[in-house]
Amino acid sequence: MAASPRVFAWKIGGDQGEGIDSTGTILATVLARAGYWIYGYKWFSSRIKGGHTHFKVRISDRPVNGASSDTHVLVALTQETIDKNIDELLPGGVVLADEAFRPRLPERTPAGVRLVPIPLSEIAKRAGGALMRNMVALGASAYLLGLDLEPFHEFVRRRWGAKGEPVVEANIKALEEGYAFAREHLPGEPFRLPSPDGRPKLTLTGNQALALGAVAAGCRIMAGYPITPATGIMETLAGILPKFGGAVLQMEDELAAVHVVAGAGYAGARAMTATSGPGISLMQEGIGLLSMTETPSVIVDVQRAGPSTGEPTKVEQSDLLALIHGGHGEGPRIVIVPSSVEECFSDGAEAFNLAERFQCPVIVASDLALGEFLHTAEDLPLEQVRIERGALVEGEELRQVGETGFQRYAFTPTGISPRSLPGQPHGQFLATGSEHNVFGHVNEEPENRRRMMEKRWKKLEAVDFPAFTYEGPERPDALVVGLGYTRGVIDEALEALRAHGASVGHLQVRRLSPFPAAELRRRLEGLPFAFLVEQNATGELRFLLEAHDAIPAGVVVEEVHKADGRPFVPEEIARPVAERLGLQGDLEAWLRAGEQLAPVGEAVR
Amino acid sequence: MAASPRVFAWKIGGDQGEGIDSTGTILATVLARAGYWIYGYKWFSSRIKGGHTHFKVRISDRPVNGASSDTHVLVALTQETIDKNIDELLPGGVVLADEAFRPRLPERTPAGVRLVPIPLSEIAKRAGGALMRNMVALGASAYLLGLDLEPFHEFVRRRWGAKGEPVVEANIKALEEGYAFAREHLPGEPFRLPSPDGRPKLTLTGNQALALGAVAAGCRIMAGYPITPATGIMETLAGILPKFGGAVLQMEDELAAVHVVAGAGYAGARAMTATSGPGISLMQEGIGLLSMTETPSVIVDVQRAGPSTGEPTKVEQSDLLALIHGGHGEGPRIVIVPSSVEECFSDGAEAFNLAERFQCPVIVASDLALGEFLHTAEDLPLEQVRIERGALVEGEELRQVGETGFQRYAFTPTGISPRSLPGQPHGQFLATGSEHNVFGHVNEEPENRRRMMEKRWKKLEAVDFPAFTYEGPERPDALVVGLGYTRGVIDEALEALRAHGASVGHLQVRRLSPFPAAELRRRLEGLPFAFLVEQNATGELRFLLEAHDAIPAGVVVEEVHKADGRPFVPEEIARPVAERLGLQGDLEAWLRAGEQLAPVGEAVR
Amino acid sequence: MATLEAFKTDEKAWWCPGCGDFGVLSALQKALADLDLEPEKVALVAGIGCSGKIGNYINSYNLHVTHGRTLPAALGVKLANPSLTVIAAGGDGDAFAIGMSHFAHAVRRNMDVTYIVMDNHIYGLTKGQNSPTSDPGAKSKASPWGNVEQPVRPLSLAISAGATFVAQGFSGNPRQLTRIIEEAIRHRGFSFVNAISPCVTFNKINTYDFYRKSLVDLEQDPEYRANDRAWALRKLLETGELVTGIVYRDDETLSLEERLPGFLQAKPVAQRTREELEAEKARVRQLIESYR
Amino acid sequence: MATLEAFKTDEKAWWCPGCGDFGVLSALQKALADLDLEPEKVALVAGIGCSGKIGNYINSYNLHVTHGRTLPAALGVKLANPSLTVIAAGGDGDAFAIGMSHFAHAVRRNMDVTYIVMDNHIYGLTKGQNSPTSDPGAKSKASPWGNVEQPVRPLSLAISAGATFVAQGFSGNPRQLTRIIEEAIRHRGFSFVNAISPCVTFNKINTYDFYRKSLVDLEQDPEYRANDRAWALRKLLETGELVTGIVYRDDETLSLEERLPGFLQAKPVAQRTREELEAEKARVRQLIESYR
Ligand SMILES: Cc1ncc(C[n+]2csc(CCOP(=O)(O)OP(=O)(O)O)c2C)c(N)n1
Ligand SMILES: Cc1ncc(C[n+]2csc(CCOP(=O)(O)OP(=O)(O)O)c2C)c(N)n1
Ligand code: SF4
Ligand code: SF4
Ligand SMILES: [Mg+2]
Ligand SMILES: [Mg+2]
Repeated sequence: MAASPRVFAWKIGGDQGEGIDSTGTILATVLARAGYWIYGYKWFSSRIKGGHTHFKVRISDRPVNGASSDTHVLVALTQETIDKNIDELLPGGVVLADEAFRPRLPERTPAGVRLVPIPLSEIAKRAGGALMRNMVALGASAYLLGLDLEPFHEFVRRRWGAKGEPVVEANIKALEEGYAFAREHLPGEPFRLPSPDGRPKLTLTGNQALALGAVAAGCRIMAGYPITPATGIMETLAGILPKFGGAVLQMEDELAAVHVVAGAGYAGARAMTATSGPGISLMQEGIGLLSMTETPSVIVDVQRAGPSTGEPTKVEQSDLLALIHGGHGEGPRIVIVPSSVEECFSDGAEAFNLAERFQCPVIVASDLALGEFLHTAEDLPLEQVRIERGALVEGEELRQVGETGFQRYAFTPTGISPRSLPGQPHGQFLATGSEHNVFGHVNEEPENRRRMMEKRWKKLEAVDFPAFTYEGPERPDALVVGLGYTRGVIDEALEALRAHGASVGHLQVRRLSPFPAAELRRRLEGLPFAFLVEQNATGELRFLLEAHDAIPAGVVVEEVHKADGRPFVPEEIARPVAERLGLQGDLEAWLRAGEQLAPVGEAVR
Repeated sequence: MAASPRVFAWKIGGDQGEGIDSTGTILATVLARAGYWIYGYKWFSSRIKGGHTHFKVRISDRPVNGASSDTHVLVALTQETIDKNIDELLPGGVVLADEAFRPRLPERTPAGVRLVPIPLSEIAKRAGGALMRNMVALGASAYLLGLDLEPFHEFVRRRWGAKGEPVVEANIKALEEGYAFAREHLPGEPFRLPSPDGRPKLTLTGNQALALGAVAAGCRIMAGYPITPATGIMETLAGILPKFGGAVLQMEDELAAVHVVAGAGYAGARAMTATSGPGISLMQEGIGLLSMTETPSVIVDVQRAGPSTGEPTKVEQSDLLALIHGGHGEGPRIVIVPSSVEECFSDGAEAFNLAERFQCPVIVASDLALGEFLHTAEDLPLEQVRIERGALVEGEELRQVGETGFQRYAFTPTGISPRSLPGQPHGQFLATGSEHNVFGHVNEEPENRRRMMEKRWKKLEAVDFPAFTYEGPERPDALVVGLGYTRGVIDEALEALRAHGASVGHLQVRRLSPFPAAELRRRLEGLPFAFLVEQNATGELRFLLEAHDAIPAGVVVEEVHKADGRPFVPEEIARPVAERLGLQGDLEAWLRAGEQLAPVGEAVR
Repeated sequence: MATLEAFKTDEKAWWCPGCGDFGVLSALQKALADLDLEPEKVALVAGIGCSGKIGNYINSYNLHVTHGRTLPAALGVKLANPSLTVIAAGGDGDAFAIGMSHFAHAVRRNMDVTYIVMDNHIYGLTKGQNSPTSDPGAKSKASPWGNVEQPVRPLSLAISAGATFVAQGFSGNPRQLTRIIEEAIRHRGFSFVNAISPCVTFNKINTYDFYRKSLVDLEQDPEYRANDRAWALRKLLETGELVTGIVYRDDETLSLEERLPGFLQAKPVAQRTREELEAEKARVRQLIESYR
Repeated sequence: MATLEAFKTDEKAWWCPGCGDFGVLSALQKALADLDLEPEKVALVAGIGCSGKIGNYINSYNLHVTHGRTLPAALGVKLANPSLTVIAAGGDGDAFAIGMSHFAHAVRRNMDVTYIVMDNHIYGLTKGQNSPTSDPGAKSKASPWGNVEQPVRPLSLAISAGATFVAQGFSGNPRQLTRIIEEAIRHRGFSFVNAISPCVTFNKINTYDFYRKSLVDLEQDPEYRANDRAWALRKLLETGELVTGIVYRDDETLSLEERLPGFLQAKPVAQRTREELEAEKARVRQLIESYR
């Protein structure tokens, strides 16, 4: 029996539209129910059928939240899958390939990797049709990973039960035949996965978590327009909100969507929209209106690779400046950045509190990796969700205002003014995108203008959303700074570095606007070295840090940024930091060792 | 006879829609034809009729290009005009007011200011109707300013000749009666304007100049959508382009407008659009497409006060960050900033060369003060306009390409690739907003992506458009830094400072993207003090300077920025700089002295 | 019981003397009073333009949005609180140029919002450029050789797009306009009122006089039946849409809100208190568990 | 003389096997060849969607724009160089959701561009949400309780908006579709071809089978006359637009380019060389002097 690697990586690859995605999801879900931590990562492109795609499930007995460049088991449904992914295979690894396409390993195949052809298509046909191929592969994988089939059967029953017994049976048959074939024909013993804690985990994407957070916070109106990789939020909410007496509207475009939010927010609903880059560009004018009318509103940007249509299915963090500064003129916005599935949930909830407390648009800057990839979580922090509705004015107060008119935009020490909602007697006011006075009446007197601009910006000073999270020693030799999905990757990189004796800290930026310059400066003060990790071409986080003078003199800042569409993997971070710190020891070996099947070649005899 | 002030300021005020604007324009035009330099500045609001408006004409024998807070003669058509503008009157100044509304001076009227009621409405009725009131006022003003009437008559004939003799005669009669009344009833001698050089000047707005520059550079397609204060560009071109076999299209919105430019630019036309803030927000997605497809294109933003609808008729420079960084993802754009009417012309032309040479969108960041206010110019630099069409590929080269396909996006050392135009045989290619390879085919391979992003950004490195203009000693004690319309105001401020012995330099930023960090840094290096002047609330130029690390250590930077809708006046700049430099002497007095009517009270006996 | 006065404000209207928009404003105020609505239960969403200032002069909840986006915003208001009477208003440019798409989609969506377009066949606020309803050949500074485009025909367009209430009134006939607006507000679903509202400053073609001479009251036609789509379309074609009255109405089709599953049965989302939302939170536990 | 081959490329189309878009692509290629056009004289502007990929597979000048903006971009191409044959193509979402306004305006502008909408009643590329042409009640992940909106009727809408050429073809009938596209390209002015192009992956309602059973060829109707607007509108209403053929055409109305003053008489602006533009520069002196 093979030793258990720290994180086990199973990958399936084939043509798009052939169920690669859902096969990976099934494995991930079954494992998570068994108590494993998993991370499901897919590589796909903007087409529905054809073209190579692959889905990797990383499996561990502790949290794993990032991509890697290693694979232990590759299930190949096409030769292209082998050719494109073989370099990832670790010694001792196995390529499980459909015999039907006469698979072969290329010359550059890493040593110790075995090809195991298996008649997937043939078995599938016997079990109930060509469509069952993936289930056969799953059955074989189950054997190879030393898993029981029963949880898979249970999954099949839950998922396809409604489609009738024959469907369920065909799937189960496919699983069993795959398993049986593998047991009979595969040499040696199966791999051994690390043992899980047995507590079933949640398996979900950041988009799903964010949608759930919004529901928890009382969001009842969602207006959207489909766009990869944000559609999942709309689709999740579409299944939920009607049950809460709310509604999801698929609008004609993003211009419409953001204005539905403006109307609903004005009228007192907790309302949101979700989009990706191109949609954000279209919403810039509407977001300005939200700033100017001080309308609580939530906009989610699940970032993808730009500019323009760019690479709709590839990960990038390149909307940061546009989210803060993209509108004409100067309107305050709050921008927060989740960096885990749990934070997608809590930010999806907290955004609504911020929006109502500070009466402005709140943007949640998520990204494709968070939004679309599969994560596990012990739980989502539902109990911590509080609902704070801000300075809503009471009926009694309004009655006192009476005839003189309600000062919706009253000047106050915090800049936050009392807010009435349509329907409340005596609370009538004009909310306008034009400059206005305390009553909301259009007013362009220079002094009024000056005070109103000041008032709107003043509000942001009190924003108490955490600037960042920090984990590590008080005075590390190196501080790694990331944002968004990179948290999990940085965590793994730092684990490697720490194993080699490095004193490293991990700072994940959580708020971009108002930019927490002072807090960051304080945290950086006195440190010798900071290393920025961001997925874009121009270094937007670096730009913001510089512009806000958040880097104290003396702190050497290096950075790794890239915009090639591939998510970061731990070694891209660990390696340069190790070099900078002059780390002793074989980091390279460590990075892979933990995931290696030792002793090589024993796994599959 | 009164002494001649350095700059003489005449102002007319009344209700909107009563011809205030055109009355000021007539005076300015007549004076400019006589060889004066003038600056015509208006205060107005987003309504067609009613509400106070005023128009000031500053008159000098040398260039004057900014607003001021002084007035010598105020023509008041309403009491509100007096109440709102009286503080501006200089000792010796005159308020010429229509008797009809029983004008009175408020208590706070500066000493030495005289009210001269004159029966404007009554005389007008006699001359041909109430509409003639402004002409009567002009006639009276002509007398008061010591001007001949003949040039006014000539103007009337040119402007209204086509409307028939009766119209011309009524206007001339009104002018004459106003003049005669003033001569008879005004006490004392008229003022004396500085003597002009006699060379007729051009009188035009920055919008008009920019449109002319575009025509000179071969722009033949303009697609727009009306918006204050950019409409003037479309309207000017609408009168011109059809005569050049071109066309102006008023589109259904700004989304459409920018995409017409995309199509036309792709097909080889020099095409442009012009808008203001809200339109820029709507165009962000389209601009990204232009960056990604490397399509030459010109977009003008005549900035106004934002955010949202903001103050459509008020000056502001608050789109800077949005113009550079407002799109989702990272697409290269060139952003240049004219700061005079001559530069509006030359930038309006040069933008097209930059667009074709660097194959990207070029944004001209103008502003309301440049775009809408009246300027004079000796000439516009037509002869310096060169047409450079960049890397257009020749038919012969394409023939050689033949069947293998044309590499529209070939990798080159400069990042600039050869460009074919529809219609050219063998030049067919796909221009797409999706990531693509050298042929334009959609391609998401990480390595291709990396190189393409690099290539697109690489191009900007060679942009040779001037970073800034500088005027002053090599090592001044203070450097004043502005951009856009503030040039003229800073000039006046520096004149005052220099008159008091200060060594000051004037740097006007001309390019925002690619940001000329190195050039600016070099210019600032070693200087003790820089003073930034920008019209916005958050200090966007400062932000850019910091972000790009363009401020060398040791340079103390102060700034004045405001967003109250009023253009800067010289003392707002001169005063803080003088203070900082510890200037001796009475700057205050000087600032006003040059414009004072000395000796006080003599002007109008 | 709100009186007409209750819908008025002290603010002096910024329109040019004689502007058609005055008539639309007072017809709307009168209609709201006639319908016995309370100012606080009325939400008016206005666009950008001279017309868009209507919200400045009426005592109700007013939201003044970006150019062209009144309808999505009005939809948002309505969804948040279906107990409100929601009116959208704006100019012909706002509606049929930059807002054209939202107009077409609002029509097919059929949310219960009344849309009043103040149609002066011109861009007033930006000083007289042609609008999508301007006559062919009309000259303006932006088209000195005359308009080269065919005008949008809003009434036929709305009917073809599936509208359930289409009417046209004239600011010069306030009594009729008031009645039309009342009917429009009463209509359950999307109601579109094109209010001809002459721009006395920039439009020298489509004047009060022109309309007084050319408008015909469709409802006086002996063949008139409000729910005859084909007849309406034919009449509109014949008259070049120079008609007034309720051109078409369909009182059968359900409104959007009625079609949204469970929506009208629930308490309006905007009226749910913090406590109620906290209570609803509990139901999220189940949703979360479904991912396990 | 270009052959059909001349319009093909090596690139393998990325559509699902059986996708209706294959048929539209080949009909278009065939039409271009039949019309004897040269690849370099054809400019195709495509939108975003599965359909929008059509430009990737045809040998012509191709511009692939943002979602919904094909028509303004095509207008730009045409203005730059009226000697080109300009085609715009995209999906039903591209055309009738985000692009709806441009569609309505292109129709009334009547520029000489052919617009092919590849209508599958669904958002294909984003994986199967309802589109504006989806059937009422149709379920999707984004509307699990079924579509609550009435569908856009593109053909009637276009005719009501003043279109001069409106046709519908079916990807399952390539011969007819080819002929329609040829006629559309020949038409001087804006021509709109709604090409029914089933999505075999996500749309289980509007399938080939469904259309084979329900489409009727309008041109076979004994009463058919291509230029009878009222008849066409009535027929469309009766059939729920389940027709094929050239529904309406008007060959009298001038195209936009013909109406633009002096435009077609001049050399196409995109063809003017640097030297020619330099020469035209001289005329600007006069313009400048007019400000003196
Ligand atoms: C995005 C955007 N583009 C342009 C404008 C400028 N603008 C203000 S009002 C208006 C059109 C006014 O016409 P209409 O809607 O008919 O209203 P009217 O003034 O005639 O009542 C325009 C184009 C704007 N405010 N926002
Ligand atoms: C501004 C913007 N919003 C959303 C999207 C995402 N998107 C891509 S294709 C598409 C719709 C596709 O539907 P359709 O136009 O009918 O084309 P089909 O795929 O069905 O051919 C959408 C919404 C986008 N690319 N840009
Ligand atoms: S410009 Fe025209 S539309 Fe605007 S207020 Fe004046 S009359 Fe009315
Ligand atoms: S998803 Fe539908 S529209 Fe897209 S390629 Fe496949 S069949 Fe065609
Ligand atoms: Mg109008
Ligand atoms: Mg579609």
